[in-house]
Amino acid sequence: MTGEQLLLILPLIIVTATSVITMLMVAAKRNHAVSCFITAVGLVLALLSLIIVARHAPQEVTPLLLVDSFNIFFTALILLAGLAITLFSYPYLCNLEDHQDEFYLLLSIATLGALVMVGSTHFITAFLGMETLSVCLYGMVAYPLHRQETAQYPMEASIKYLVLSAVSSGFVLFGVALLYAQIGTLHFADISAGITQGIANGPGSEYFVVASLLVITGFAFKLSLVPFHLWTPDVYEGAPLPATAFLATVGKLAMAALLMRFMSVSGVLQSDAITNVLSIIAVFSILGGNLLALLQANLKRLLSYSSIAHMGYLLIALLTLESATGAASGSPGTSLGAEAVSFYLTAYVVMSLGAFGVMMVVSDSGHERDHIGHYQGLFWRDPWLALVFTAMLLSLAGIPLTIGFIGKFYVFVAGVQGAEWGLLAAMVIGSGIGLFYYLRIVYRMLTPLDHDDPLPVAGIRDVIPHGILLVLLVALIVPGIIPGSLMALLQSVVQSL
Amino acid sequence: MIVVWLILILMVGGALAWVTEAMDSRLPRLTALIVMLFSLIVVVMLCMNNFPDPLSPGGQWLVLEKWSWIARFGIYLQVGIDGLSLLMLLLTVFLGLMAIGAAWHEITERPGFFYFNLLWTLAGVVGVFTALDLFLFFFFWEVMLIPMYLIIAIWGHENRAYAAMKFFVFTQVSGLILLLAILCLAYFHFVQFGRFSFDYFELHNVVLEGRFQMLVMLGFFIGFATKLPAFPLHSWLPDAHSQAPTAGSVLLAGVLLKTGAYGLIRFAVPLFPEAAADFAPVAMTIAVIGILYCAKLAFAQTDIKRLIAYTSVSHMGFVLLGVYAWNIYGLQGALMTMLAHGLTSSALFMLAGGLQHRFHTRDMGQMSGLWAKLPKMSAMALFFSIAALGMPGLGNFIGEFLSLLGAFQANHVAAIFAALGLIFASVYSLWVIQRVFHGEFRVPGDHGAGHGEAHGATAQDLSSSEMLCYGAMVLGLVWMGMYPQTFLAMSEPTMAFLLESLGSFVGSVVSTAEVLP
Amino acid sequence: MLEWIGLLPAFPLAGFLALVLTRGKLPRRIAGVIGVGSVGLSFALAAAITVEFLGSDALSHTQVLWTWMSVGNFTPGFSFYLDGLTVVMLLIISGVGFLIHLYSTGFMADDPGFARFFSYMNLFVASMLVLVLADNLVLLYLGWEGVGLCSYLLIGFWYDNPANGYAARKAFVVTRVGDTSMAIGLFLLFQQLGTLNIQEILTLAPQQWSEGSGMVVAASALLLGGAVGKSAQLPLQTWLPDAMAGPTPISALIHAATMVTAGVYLIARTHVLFELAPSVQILVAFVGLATLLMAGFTALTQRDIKRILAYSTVSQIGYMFLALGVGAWSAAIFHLMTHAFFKALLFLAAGTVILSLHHEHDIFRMGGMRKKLPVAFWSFVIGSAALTALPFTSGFYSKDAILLAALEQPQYGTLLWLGGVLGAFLTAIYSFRLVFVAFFGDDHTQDAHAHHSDDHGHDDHHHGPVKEITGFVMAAPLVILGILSLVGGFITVPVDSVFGVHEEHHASTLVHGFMIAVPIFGVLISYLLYSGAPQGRVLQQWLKSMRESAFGGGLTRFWFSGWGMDALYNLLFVKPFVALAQLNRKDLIDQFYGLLVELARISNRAIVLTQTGYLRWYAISLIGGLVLVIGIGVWA
Amino acid sequence: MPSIPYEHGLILAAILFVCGLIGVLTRRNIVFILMSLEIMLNACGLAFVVGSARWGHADGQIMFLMILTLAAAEVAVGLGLIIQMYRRFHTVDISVLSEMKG
Repeated sequence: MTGEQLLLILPLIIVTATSVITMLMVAAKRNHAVSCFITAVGLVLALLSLIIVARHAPQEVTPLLLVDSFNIFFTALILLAGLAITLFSYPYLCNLEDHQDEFYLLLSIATLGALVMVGSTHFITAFLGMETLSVCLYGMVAYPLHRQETAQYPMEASIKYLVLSAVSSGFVLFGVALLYAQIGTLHFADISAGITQGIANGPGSEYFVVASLLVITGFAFKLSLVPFHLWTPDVYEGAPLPATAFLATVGKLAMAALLMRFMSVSGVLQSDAITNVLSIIAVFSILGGNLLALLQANLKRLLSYSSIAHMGYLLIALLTLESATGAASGSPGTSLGAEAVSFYLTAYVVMSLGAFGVMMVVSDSGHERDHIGHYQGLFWRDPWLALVFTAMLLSLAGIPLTIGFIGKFYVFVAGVQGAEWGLLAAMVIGSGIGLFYYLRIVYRMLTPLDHDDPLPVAGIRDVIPHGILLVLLVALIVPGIIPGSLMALLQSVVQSL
Repeated sequence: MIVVWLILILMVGGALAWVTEAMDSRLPRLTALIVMLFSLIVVVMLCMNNFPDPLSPGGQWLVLEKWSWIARFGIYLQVGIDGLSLLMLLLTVFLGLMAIGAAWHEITERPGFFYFNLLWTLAGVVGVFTALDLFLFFFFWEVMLIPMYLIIAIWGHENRAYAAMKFFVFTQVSGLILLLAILCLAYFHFVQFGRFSFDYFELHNVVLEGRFQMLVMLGFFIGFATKLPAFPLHSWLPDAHSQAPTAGSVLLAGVLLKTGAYGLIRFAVPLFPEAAADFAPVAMTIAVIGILYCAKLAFAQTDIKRLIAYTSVSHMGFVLLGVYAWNIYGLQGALMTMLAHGLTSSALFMLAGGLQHRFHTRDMGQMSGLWAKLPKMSAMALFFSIAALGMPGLGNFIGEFLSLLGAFQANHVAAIFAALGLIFASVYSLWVIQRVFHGEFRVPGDHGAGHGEAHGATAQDLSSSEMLCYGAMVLGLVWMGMYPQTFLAMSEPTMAFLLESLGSFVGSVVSTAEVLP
Repeated sequence: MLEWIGLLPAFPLAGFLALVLTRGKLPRRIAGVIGVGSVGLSFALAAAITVEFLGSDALSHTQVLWTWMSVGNFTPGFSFYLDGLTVVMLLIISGVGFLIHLYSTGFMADDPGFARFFSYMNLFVASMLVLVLADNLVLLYLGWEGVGLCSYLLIGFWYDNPANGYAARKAFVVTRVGDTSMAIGLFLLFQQLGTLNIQEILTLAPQQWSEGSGMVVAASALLLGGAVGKSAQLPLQTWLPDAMAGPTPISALIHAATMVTAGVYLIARTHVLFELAPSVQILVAFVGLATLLMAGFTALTQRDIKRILAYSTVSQIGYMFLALGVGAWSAAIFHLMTHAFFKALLFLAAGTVILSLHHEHDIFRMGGMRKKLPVAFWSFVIGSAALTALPFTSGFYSKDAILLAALEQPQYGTLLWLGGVLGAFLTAIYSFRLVFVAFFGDDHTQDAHAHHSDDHGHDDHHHGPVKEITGFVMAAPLVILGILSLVGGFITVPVDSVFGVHEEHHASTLVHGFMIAVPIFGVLISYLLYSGAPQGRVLQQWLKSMRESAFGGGLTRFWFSGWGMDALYNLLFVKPFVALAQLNRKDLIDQFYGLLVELARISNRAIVLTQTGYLRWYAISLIGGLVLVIGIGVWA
Repeated sequence: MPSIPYEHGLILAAILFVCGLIGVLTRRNIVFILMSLEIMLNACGLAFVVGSARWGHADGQIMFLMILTLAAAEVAVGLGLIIQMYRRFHTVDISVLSEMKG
């Protein structure tokens, strides 16, 4: 590990340092504001360090980690998301009698796990990152709330998440073990040679197909795709809002990035069996996710179902990866699939952060406003928040002028290129159904409220959360109207895949 | 730059209207009025210096600008105005003014936000009529949707949530199908020419083979037919109209329906000549069914706005008929029907809105014999119903006659059945006059059949501002009826370009050249 | 002077606009002056133009005002065409129109909608003039629909009575059926000949089509459909009797003199097409014959004074169609002119009778009026005489010409002639039945007040002695029309140049004698039957017994209801349409989309059940999902 | 001693893995569920060790060490949650945890 390689993993070091300092600070003297400040500063420093890292760019730091433009972009995205959630959770946790500092500790370690996942090209680091993220999430999900009737929700959600997540980790491990037993290496790149050779030659291929499916099932669980989605609504609803936000954005983002790298490098998409399975999963995710959300009144559950649908859309783009690497790289058409995935991921993170952000600003640990009734007449009570929330919802529904539309457009183009007509038809139907429940919320915000339901004072006045909402709104509208620059950035990011 | 200026004026105007609401509740409608008058002047100036003499049509493209937007996919901010889109702009701006006139007294709570939505819808529509880049076209196609949804959802009547949702979902899903079709076209341009492109002119030379071209064309057709609305996809219109506020109905009927027809003429048929040729008989059958079925439905309605909505579907059936006849008569007929129908249906909706504003009900069963108490309104209602049934000397007749003439050349049977629509049109139009304006005077609310003074006395006749709007529309219709050449000359070059770009392939057109000795 | 043709329709149009824009605020006198004056001016101009046109040896004159449309090679212009036929029609329309306008200033004196009435009348005259002057079929169609609109407005003029509104709508819809068939004819003509200019059609048609070819038969049949609709011939004649719901002057102007003859004018104008399609021409003749007989029999049984005249109009137009059918074009136009005179006279006289008897319509509730209503009585006598074509009256010369021409028709000559004579006999009976019942015999006005006046509200029931309400404005038109009905026979219609053939009929004196005898014999029968004279008692008993008998009663009811045509149409078209409309009030397609939404809602409820909340169930789904995935992966 | 063919090792690991799975499904007591999770993870560890034995590199064994540490971490957090659950519900039966549904 030369000095230069150390420089490359600077963000990881800084984030680890922040978590250690937070621990020491907590041990010395608990202060909510200070721990939040330290975490925020640490994340910002990590972000800045990316500039240094970017200069040395594509270089492999030990066979386990690869620091390339793909890694840098997603690291930046994760750090930004983490930063936003940290700043949102400060007003949220303000009036919690219990210890607040541990939350930031868990958050920084979870971010660390995510960073490791994004950079990994080897199963050991991938697995390490996944488990660090999961274990920290168990903690964050279980973070105690003090509202009487829902006090036991976080604990219930966390236990469910723990057991199921452990089972899915077991699947991944066993799959990898089977692959390792047959191919002898755990490195993504080398595995691709083994898999393509294994899948290709007739009889023996079932073994490889089963092993790969085991791994993919584990990943599908984390991305809450249909047959494995049952945990998502309960965990989203049970967990406190910052934890849900973190799970929805960073949790999904890191997992998707890892899946993308694994798929494009390992060439697992060559086999028709796996692409068929993934197509079926995608169709069911889109239809299932949208249908589940249709009449849902609890916004957190509704957003969880909609995230299932969005992961379904993402899967469509993922399926076109294979056709990307197949053709000669360099011409604009080839890297379309990868671009579509990364653009859609960025859009999804921005939209989810925005939606959860508004909910966090409006509620606090004592009283969570997650029922649709709480948002009635929001347009006339607080136009700014209503505008942001409507923009986020319309973007989730895929209406133009928003990044969501361009994301959906990208997936459409990828789908057309991969000629997946069935999936595109499902996407059109899914979006059609999706309109119902997004618009129901917007309409509910438009109908004036007869009795007065004052919004919490604490959260509103703080400038920071509103500042972040403004940033998110700009991040939603500007790429929606002028997506050129973001597209160019992603094109360079994806080249290195 | 004129197009960009027009769209910017409308958008900034909208924002201004919303802001000035805080100062004084009467300011928003004034700003909206000024903005609309200014844009009307701009469009009229554009008409004047491009078409000085109606008899000698000039070159086709008046304005053609192109700026790069999303280089990755070869998407450009390409806008252009030619005769057809200029006429549509004229109609849009004129009806925008009428909508403001209609909303003058009706919209009282949150006027600022209302005029914001109104002007942004118009901006979206202006964009639709001028965009020549298919992605930009789709972009504006969706942009005009959200403010319209808000107008129906916030200021609508009792069942507005359902109607607004239905309107939004119908248009959005068909829009997605349209997007899919556009993308197929763009992708095949990439396959055949090496780079993505959404440019209207470049996409002309994309060659799709038989069955696939039909599918992509169907995608376009469904997208535009939902907005037209054509027969099977029309069921959102009556709900949207009966629940929308008057100004919303004026915009919806007068302008938004035309975007569907404009899309058909500009994109759906020229881009897929062979597929359109095979599809023409089916489209004309749909048009005929639309005309007759919706005329029958109109006759059965008691809600006045639903009745007018069904009549709009029936009239737009003529447009579809004219477009898919695909000869000069059919196209010009479709254009004239669009213009005339815009005025007629907006006026009828304003009248229906006026009645609802005065008697708080849309049910025709409860009111009759209004001629005695409201002579001016009844006279106007009579005039516009007669225009609606296609009385020669007014705009609708020219449109319907030319469409049928063109349709007859292409497909005899369809034209004959469509001509039956003329009879049904007279049946339901006069039935409305009979039901509401003739017979003894009875007003909703008073239960005795006699001369209910309770409600009737308070209902005052048309105010001067309303008379101004109706008067303008009467003049417009008479002008279109008596001297349509001004409008036909404007659209002549566009239609000629569209026709010779793929020849009038449809039907057995007896080219009259060799008949004459 | 010829270049001022454009002003002809402009004057009444200006009158219409003036009256509409002032919205009835003008005092009655000024409104009357404008209304009548505008038609008077156009009459004067028409007269001047006629003098100049007949003076100059020019055959025709075309005056282009502006290009209406120019789309491809469909370029109809707003342009007028003047020739012999147009001149005749011009004079009839503006002349008779002026007289009727004058009369109606008196008739409508106390009506609140005075200005509105005259605005509609002026619009009517303007559209009729445009119809007649049009040089291309599209402009003709404009006039055609314009008059249809005005007839709707005027029939439903007293709008507060829904029955009038229904009659007006019925008239408009039935004529609209005819108009649609005519429109389809226009499309066919344009598609085949590439132009709709009448003169070009007349020159192109013979070159393009051989005699009796499919296209020309179709085109002429469609035009015939339009003519039948507008001129209330079989099968579209049910609307004219109900159109009597409007004020009487409009019955005179629209439903006697001008509008109903538009169909005749159209066929006359496009006579070349009909000559090229002999089968259709014969059809025209037989339509005419059937209508004149059917209307004749129906008129026999009518009680309402205006309905009798309405059915007589239908019958007389049947004669004109008969003339057109046998190719006697100028005879048809001649009869059209004379008919305009005496039928307008009869209707106006009927108007005076109705007004004087406080809106009494039933002739059997009148009787003995010849002393009390002298002007009306003498007008009726002259009118009926002309109607039954008694010798030396105008009707005699015109109907005589038609019957002679019908006789010379090669195939069906005799049949047509016999039908025509029978018709003349029927005409004689019913027209003088009206005169004898209404003006002779004893006075029934004071009988029990069972009389149903279906007229508009204000029928003041003062029973003072009957005093004829007729000032100068009402009497003068009657006198002039009376003179014209008598002298009209000697006016020669300058249409030979238009139709190119000068018909000369010469038949044996026996035939002439027979044709003169038939009407006189009819009048005699009518006198015996209806005037209550003692000599006719035998016949009156026979008639009374006939009416009571089952067969006779049924026959009279059948004839009274216009041969059951109204009921038939109601059954065939109106009822099914209304039933069909009510059947599917909630749009079927709408329900289909509702179904889709319901489907989504049900599937939502079903899927949400999988979210049971139990950890074990989630673990089962996880492992079950894995097994499923591997199953698909390995086997599928 | 003759080397055991690695397929047998894998089959053993598979059997162990399936036992763990069944344990998770059937058990009502949360503690036993955690134990079966342990069994599953150890089964994967076994498979890795068999793999490394076959190929002769140390990757498998290092992976096994990783799995051990991870399992420990999970169990620690799991037990913490179980204590809190017991303090609230005075039972360790997982059917208590089913408030959130629909």
